[in-house]
Amino acid sequence: MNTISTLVSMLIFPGGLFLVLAGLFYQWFDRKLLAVLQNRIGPRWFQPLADTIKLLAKEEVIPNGVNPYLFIGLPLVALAGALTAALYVPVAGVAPSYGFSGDLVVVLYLLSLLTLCMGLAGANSLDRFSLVGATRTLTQLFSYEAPFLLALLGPALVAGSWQVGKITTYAVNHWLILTQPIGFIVALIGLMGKLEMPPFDAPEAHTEIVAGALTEYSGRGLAIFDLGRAVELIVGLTLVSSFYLGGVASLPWFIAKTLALLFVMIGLQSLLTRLRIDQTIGLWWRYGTLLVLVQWFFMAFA
Amino acid sequence: METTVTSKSFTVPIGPQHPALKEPGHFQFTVDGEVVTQAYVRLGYAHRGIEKAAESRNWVQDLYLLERVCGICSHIHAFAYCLAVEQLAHVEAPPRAEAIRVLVAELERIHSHFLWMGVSAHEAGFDTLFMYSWRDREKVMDILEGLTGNRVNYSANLLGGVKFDIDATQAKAIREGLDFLEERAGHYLQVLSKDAMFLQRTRGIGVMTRTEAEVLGAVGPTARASFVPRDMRLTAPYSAYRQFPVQMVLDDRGDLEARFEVRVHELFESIRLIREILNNLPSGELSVRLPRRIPAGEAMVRLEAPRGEVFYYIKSNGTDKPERLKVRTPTICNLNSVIRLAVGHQLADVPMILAGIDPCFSCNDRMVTLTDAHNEGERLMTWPQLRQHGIDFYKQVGK
Amino acid sequence: MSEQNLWRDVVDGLKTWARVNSPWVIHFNTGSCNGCDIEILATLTPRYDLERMGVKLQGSPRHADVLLCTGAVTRQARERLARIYEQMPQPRFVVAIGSCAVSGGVFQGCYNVMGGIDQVIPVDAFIPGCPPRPEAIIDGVVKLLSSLEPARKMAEIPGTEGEKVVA
Amino acid sequence: MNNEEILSLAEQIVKSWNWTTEVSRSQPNQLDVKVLKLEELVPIVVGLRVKRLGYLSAIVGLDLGSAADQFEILYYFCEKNSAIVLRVHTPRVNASLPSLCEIIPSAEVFERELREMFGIDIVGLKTIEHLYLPEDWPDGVFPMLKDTQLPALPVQGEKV
Repeated sequence: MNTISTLVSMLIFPGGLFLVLAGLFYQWFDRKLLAVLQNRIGPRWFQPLADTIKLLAKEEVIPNGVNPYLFIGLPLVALAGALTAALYVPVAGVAPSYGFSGDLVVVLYLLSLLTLCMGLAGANSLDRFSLVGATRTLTQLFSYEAPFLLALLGPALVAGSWQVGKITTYAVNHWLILTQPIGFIVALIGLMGKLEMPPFDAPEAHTEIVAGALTEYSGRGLAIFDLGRAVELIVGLTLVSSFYLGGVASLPWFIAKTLALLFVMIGLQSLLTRLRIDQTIGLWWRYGTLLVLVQWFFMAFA
Repeated sequence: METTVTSKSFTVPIGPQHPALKEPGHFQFTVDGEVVTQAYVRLGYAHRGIEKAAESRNWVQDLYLLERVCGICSHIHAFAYCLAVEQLAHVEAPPRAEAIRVLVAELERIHSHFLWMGVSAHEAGFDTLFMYSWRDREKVMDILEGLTGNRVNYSANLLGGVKFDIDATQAKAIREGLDFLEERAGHYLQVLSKDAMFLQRTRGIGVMTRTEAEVLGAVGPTARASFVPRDMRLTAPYSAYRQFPVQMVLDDRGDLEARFEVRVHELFESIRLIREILNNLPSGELSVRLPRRIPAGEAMVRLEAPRGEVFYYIKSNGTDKPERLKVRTPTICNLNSVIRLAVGHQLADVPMILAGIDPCFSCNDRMVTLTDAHNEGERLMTWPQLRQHGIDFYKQVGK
Repeated sequence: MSEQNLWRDVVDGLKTWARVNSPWVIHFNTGSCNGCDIEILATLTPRYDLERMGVKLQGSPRHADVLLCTGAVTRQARERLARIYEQMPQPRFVVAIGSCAVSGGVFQGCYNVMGGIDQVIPVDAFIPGCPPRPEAIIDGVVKLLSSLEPARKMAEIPGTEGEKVVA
Repeated sequence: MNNEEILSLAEQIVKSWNWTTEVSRSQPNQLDVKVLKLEELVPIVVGLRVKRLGYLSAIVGLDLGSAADQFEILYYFCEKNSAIVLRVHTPRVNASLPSLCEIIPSAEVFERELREMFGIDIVGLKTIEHLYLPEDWPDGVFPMLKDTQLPALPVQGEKV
């Protein structure tokens, strides 16, 4: 009996299908709100869905000078990484289906697996733009990874365990945003770095390197990469909001908190100019890490 | 043209195309270590052979041809052509026509500066400013459309005068539009001079001293940002600028930020000038007849386009077709000066310097060939790779 | 036999619906005077905003479905235009925007100008105008998309005559 | 200084060295200096630059037709509202001109265009690649000449 329920929970509800559709909805919310902030009308609600179906129906062009297996395999690995990361995170208010002590690190590793795959996809082709995009993606990965992890470890220290499930149960009754405000800010900006949102979108700078690491991808590969990023958006949002915004007890709470967090990020997104990649690195290593350590210092002694 | 990979140099030809308004161009820098030692520019993607075509069309057809040299400053080209032909035919356009011509020229300057502000913000990655400035630019386009019937290439000019008149209602619409634009320009001046994120990309980059600007032949806002007092509307006043003088906007810092601010201050200046023209628009008819055959002779006219001084030379041999027509657009001077300016500069600063002169075509693929002075190896880099190169450079320097 | 067609119809219907509702666009300037280019850009800005039709400006030909060409093809740009067209994956469309792209316009007969996009690559939609207003460009793109619908629906779409879509 | 002073100063410069030139005032504020000897062009330009009189606004090439068998090159030096025009004549057949690149760096682009469009050999011009014409442009064809036959446009099917 429970194999069917685990199958359903794995594939339908908090698992694959729900995640993908929710990811697409959040992407639509992101594009629509950004457009409204730039007082445009913005896309219709089904836009990401139509984009994905259209891309799946397009011809897949495999350029020469590219290792075909890697070219086809990487998007699948990326999507798989993002989906498995969702297993350990309380998506849609439901307790995480799996959990063991120390699975916070596993979640973060799986999320950066997606970014790694994009970097590899870029390096795999001879096109100049993807090479530059690949180097930028990886450089940015190394720059925001440490402060983001430290910022998430703050609540873990307070909750006394590295298991996402335990941290969220602890976080439900005390809002860690109040006790660790600096940690929250670094986590928020780290999430924007991980999702390559505008101030940190040098890896796929529209006007400079055309489409960054994914310049050579078309059709299915591009669609799967986009789905992976959509799922990453959901997982990242739930992670930060369940740690700092007092846990995600139920579905309505989950939707409310993640959308609120997304709203703040979109606001920041529309205000800031794209940072050059060296400025982003400077920002992270100089200020990001420092701020988190200051936060820990207060936590340890306050 | 396939990809050739050799040990020393690799050449990858990449098609010039670009999502935003761009036109292909090609720069070539010789690098010694990190400092640019030699530079030259290769154009030609948009060369349509206009000067040759002008010789096979009669005077009136040439007017329509020359309005399409550049889509953004089409009025200035027609204005310069008409002045040169009128000079040849020893005819003066009536004062009302000249005032209307100057009015449309200033409206076009506002249109061009708003457009440039959006495009350079888009290039720097600040899309909200791009959307906002292009939304406000629609107001200027409405005014121009109300006046001339077309948003771009408004062909207001006629050999010997202007095609339309400005009545009270149009004047009122222009005034309202200008109030809105003035308020928005003030807001953008704040953004360009206060926004820390934007200043990181403009302050202290691409500094051109006054002597450099003069020697390198920079024109327009680029020169005026380095305190070179060259503004054809003032130094060589033409048509109605004699009755409606302009204050020149000068800045002595000479860096990118100065070039940005000079252009925004010019917006205010243009708005003030348009209001002044509207208040005392001379009366009189709109155009004067010109003979079909222009008497033989040669004429040279220099006007102030939004990007700088445009130079027109026309030689006629008494027939109904010009014998020779030479157009020198401001962008080639600015490009020329910026290329020379790049020599001695860090390679890492070159991308922003080029974006700062508001080239009439801002090159998009900007393929850059680096020939290493020492071991004669040649590296062909694309624009993004050049930017990446700059980044790696700054990392080592630890700036 | 019948339900196999039904299944194929559903999938085809879905594919066409997706293609009509998310046309990704790439812009290439083959030597235009920038008049048409700024009008294309104006369609993406707040007042006209093509994003509500699902149109997104893409940088790489691999990601794009519709190639917006402006300008009478100069000799220098001819070969690059052909290469970009080849780089685009199938179901691709070409829209020639502006009189120069449609027929060479004012520069017809100049020595360095091929005169018209269809001299180099097959064109699906022509949008005349110098420059065409943003509304005309939007109208052209919408008509091009609606021409994707299966033939029988074509008749109901006003203003489309015959095979070439003329806005 | 106003136009009159500028033009008279220019005239004085041109006359101070006994260069073989003919000076005339064809237009209200324009000084025409007809340079008869080719090698005197560069010294005159240096003379103007030393006095910082006018910047090189443009170089105009004129094909006076196969009858006159002459090219006329106009160098426009403009200062405020006046212009000093150096006129140089060269024969049409293997015409050559001294380059002003060393004195005026920005002249390079104008001279490249002159060389490309008229086929005048500019001595001392460092970069000789095409500025405006496409790479596949046949050599020896100079578009701006009056009697040139322009190459046929590549046919559509022709492979790139």
